[in-house]
Amino acid sequence: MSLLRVQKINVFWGDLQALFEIEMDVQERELTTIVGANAAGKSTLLNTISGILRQRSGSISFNGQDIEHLPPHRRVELGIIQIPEGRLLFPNMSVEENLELGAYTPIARLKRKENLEKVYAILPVLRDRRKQRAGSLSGGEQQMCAIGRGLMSMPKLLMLDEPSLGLAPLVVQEMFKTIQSINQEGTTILLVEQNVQFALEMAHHAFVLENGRITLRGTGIELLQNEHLKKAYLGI
Amino acid sequence: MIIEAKDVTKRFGGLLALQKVSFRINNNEILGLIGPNGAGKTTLFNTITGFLRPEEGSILFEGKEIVGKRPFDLCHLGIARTFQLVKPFSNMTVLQNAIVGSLNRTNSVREAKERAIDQLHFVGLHDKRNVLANALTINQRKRLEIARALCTRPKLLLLDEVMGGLTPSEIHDMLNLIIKIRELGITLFVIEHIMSAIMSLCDRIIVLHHGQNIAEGKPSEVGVNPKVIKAYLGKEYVVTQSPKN
Amino acid sequence: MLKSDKNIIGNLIKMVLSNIIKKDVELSFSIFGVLLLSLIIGFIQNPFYLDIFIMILLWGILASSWNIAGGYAGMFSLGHGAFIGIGAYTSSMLFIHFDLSPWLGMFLGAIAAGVVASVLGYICGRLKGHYFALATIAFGELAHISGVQLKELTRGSEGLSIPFRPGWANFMFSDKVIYAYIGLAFLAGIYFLCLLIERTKLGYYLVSIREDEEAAKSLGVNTPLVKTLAIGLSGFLAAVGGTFYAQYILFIEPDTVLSFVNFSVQVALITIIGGMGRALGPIVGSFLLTPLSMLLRAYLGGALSGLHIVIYGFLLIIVVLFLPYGIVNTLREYIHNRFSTEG
Amino acid sequence: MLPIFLQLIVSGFLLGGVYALISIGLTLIFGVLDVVNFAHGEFLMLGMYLTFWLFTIFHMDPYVSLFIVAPMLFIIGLFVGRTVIKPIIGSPPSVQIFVTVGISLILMNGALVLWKADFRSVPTSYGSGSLNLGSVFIGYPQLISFLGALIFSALLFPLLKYTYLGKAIRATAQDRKAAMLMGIDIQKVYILTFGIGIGLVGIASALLAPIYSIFPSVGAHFVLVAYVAVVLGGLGSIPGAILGSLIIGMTETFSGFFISPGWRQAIYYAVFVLVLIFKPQGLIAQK
Repeated sequence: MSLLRVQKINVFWGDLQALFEIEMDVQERELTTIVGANAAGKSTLLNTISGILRQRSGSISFNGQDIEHLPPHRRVELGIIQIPEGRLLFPNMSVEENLELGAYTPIARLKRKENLEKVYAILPVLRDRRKQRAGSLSGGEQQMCAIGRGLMSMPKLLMLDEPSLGLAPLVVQEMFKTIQSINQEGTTILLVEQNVQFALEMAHHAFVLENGRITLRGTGIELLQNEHLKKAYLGI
Repeated sequence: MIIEAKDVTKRFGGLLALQKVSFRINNNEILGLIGPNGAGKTTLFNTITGFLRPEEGSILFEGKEIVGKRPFDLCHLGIARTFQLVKPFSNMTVLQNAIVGSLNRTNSVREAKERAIDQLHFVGLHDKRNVLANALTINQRKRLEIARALCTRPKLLLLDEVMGGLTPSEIHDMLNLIIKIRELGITLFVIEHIMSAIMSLCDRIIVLHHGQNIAEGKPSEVGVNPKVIKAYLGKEYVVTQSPKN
Repeated sequence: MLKSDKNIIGNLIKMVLSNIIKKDVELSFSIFGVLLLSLIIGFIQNPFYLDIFIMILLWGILASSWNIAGGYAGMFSLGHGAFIGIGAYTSSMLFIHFDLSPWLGMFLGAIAAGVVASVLGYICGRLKGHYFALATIAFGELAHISGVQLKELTRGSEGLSIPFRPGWANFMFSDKVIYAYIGLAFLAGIYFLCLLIERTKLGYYLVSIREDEEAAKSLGVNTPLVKTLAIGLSGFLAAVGGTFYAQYILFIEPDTVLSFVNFSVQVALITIIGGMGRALGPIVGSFLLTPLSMLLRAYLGGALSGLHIVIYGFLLIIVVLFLPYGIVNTLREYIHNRFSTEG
Repeated sequence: MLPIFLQLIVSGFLLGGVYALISIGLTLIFGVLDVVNFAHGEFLMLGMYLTFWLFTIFHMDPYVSLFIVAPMLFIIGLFVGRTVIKPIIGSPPSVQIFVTVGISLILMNGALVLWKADFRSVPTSYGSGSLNLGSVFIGYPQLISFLGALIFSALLFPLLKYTYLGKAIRATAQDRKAAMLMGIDIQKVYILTFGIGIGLVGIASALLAPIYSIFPSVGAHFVLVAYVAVVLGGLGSIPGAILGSLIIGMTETFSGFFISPGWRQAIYYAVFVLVLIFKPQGLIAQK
């Protein structure tokens, strides 16, 4: 069954409509990806699911429960975790403090110690850096820290917004491997990515967002072979 | 050639936002500027228009060095711009917004008003002239930005994503508007994300990636440039897709 | 011949008047308003009401001066007491020590305040929002301390009494009505100056800076220069009001004219409640608030002194939260909407 | 000369310690809510009056009443935070300035209406006593207020560092969106932070009551000092606020001695304007 169901969402920035009648399902245990050019509305969609932006109409349900009126922190408690674009670490806190803040919700607090060890096992670089100020990490390490912080929240749905942004190609590959293995461990993932090739290869299902509308949907492989996709990106 | 930039470098703390960017724009040309998020496009606009001062490099406008000049000085010289996130004077009417631009070339409000009305006709906002700017739709706001900039009588106009957030038919109209602006003899430098639009519009395109100018040329050339495809779609896309083309 | 001449003149006046009314409602109403107010002055017999009327005009002048920087250009000064004080002290000290006519003293004080304000505006002009307000508070306090400490000049917190030697040359009068007419003349002068500003390049530039400084810069507005001009003019006019205050009350001390709460905050408050960025705003604000405070003070006496400011405080919060554009702008908008929907 | 120097340093230090308590609250509120609280000093005034009345009516020692005054101001802070401050978070500076100035006018003149302009004082038995260390004199109330300030600001650090509330406060200050994504209810954090900031002022007010006269506009002086300190240290920085306060304390005693007592405030206002102009991010910029 679908873990997340978005139905006929319309979102506005002031007077400007950013999302039009978005319909989307994310299946449990799958890796779903949303691709699309800059300013297509991908981040807006994730922020709406997180509750940071409010839809003007439409509904969102998670695990069968309507969540569109819950404030962001209640959604986090339900397990909807977003790793935002630009990572948004707490720059003046140590890596470990950042990770601990990931375990802010009551349930995550109980398993904080245990999860911290798990995160360090998956992302050993964080253990080496745990006393370091998050702001002083390299871009790749910051992204790992953000992923680790997300895992500390014990996500049922982990949403990643442009995790490859500003990273060197080798780091990008490593990071995608990490994301894939998190998914294989059983966490449902919703990935927003500009790096279309990687994202589609990994994805079970994918959506293409253009100008606030979903224009294509299908399995990752199907979309990878779609000529329209290239046109959407390069206008050729 | 109206403007020529050489080795423009801009740092923010440790981050190199622009690395030795060089380019030139010919008279009455439409030059496109594209690149993925965070490539430094708006930073480049800000350095050309005097909002940021580059650490290194020179920018010649009609043969004169303009690095170090302030935005309003540059506006007097004939460089105007729009902003990616539009900046209307919200509590002024559309006409008053445009008058502020016209006053760049005159001290008389009456004269300024005449020019403002002409430019509002030109962009199709004349009907809205007595409405407060904060009551406009996004499409109208983008047009107001353009009208206001045209009121200053620019020789070079920099457009920062004037098509972002518009519907396809609005984009079509906007493309026509930009072509009409060029017919007035104005040179245009355009940042745009909507590829199909920019490809059909521009005479030439330059591509920024991580603050570097990675490609330059006709739209048809840039579109098939492996470096550009890689910058946009990721490394392996080229490998698997390009043999088919 | 004579008759037809009269007719011609009469017709001319009619033509001009009808033209004004047709073309420029705001200006004709304003002229009408000034005439009406000058008529009203003649009818006020009760000295207490006359006093209220004069204070309304005074606060109208002071608030209008604040409006030029704070209202049009969005430079929220909380140190205008300093400019008012420079005006009041300059003219008074020159009169006391050098027997210089306060009319001339007023002019010199205004120049001094204008220069000081311009310098302040130039160096603090790039501070935004809170920081600009904080800098002007500190500047106002500096002025207050100087007023207290420079005892040889200002007699410190004892205050300065201005010897009462009535006469036009000395800008003091036994008959309060004259103060009322002079106050009205000053207020009308500032008001028409503001109307003029609104209709000329300067006004457009000031408002554009308030609305979006970056956009203004990109459209050729020399923002540092325009901001310096705005606060300079604002300080100049505030000092004129300061002299008027000194000549009317004949006593000044740092805790009044140089004070934060009494002057710096109140001039801002009157303008905000009346409506910022409109020539009429501060005047409407003063007509509402000044009588309120004076009547409260008169009827409650010293028993509840400060109550009027408590009420000001509540009004300020309510207006800022619910009528952020002030009374005049809200009414204008309402009238505009009604007219445009019906016609 | 040396003993005088020593005396001035010690006095400046003690004074700075108390200013620090006021400044910390101010900078905390700014750092988290991004609101400059122009009414901060009036809460101090309110606390001082509370201390005064507890002393006058119940003969309660100011250092005992601290444990009543501080929680009461915390609650007042929560109330004001919820009703007036919350709606202006994220509003333009003009709105924030004039709403908090409005609160300040109401409190200051409300006190004037209720309690008159008379100078009140809390005459404790130890009020004029002092500790003599060689040639250096330290007044008991000054010493106690300094120690009190030290203890309570020292308590604040572990609170912010180790408790979940403290972490939520710091997280919200550093990145609001990220804080929301961690599951932090930032609206609650805003109100609690405002309460804590005002509660700190409550502590300061009880500590200051034995030293200073109490009158309706007493807050204006202290809050301006606090602003100077906070801007010196960089708006939003707690260590900065403490350091700034100590600098201001020293400046005040030294300029009071070497220039004239009347001009000593002028010195730090001048410093303030200069810092605002040339280093608006503060001398020690870090959140």
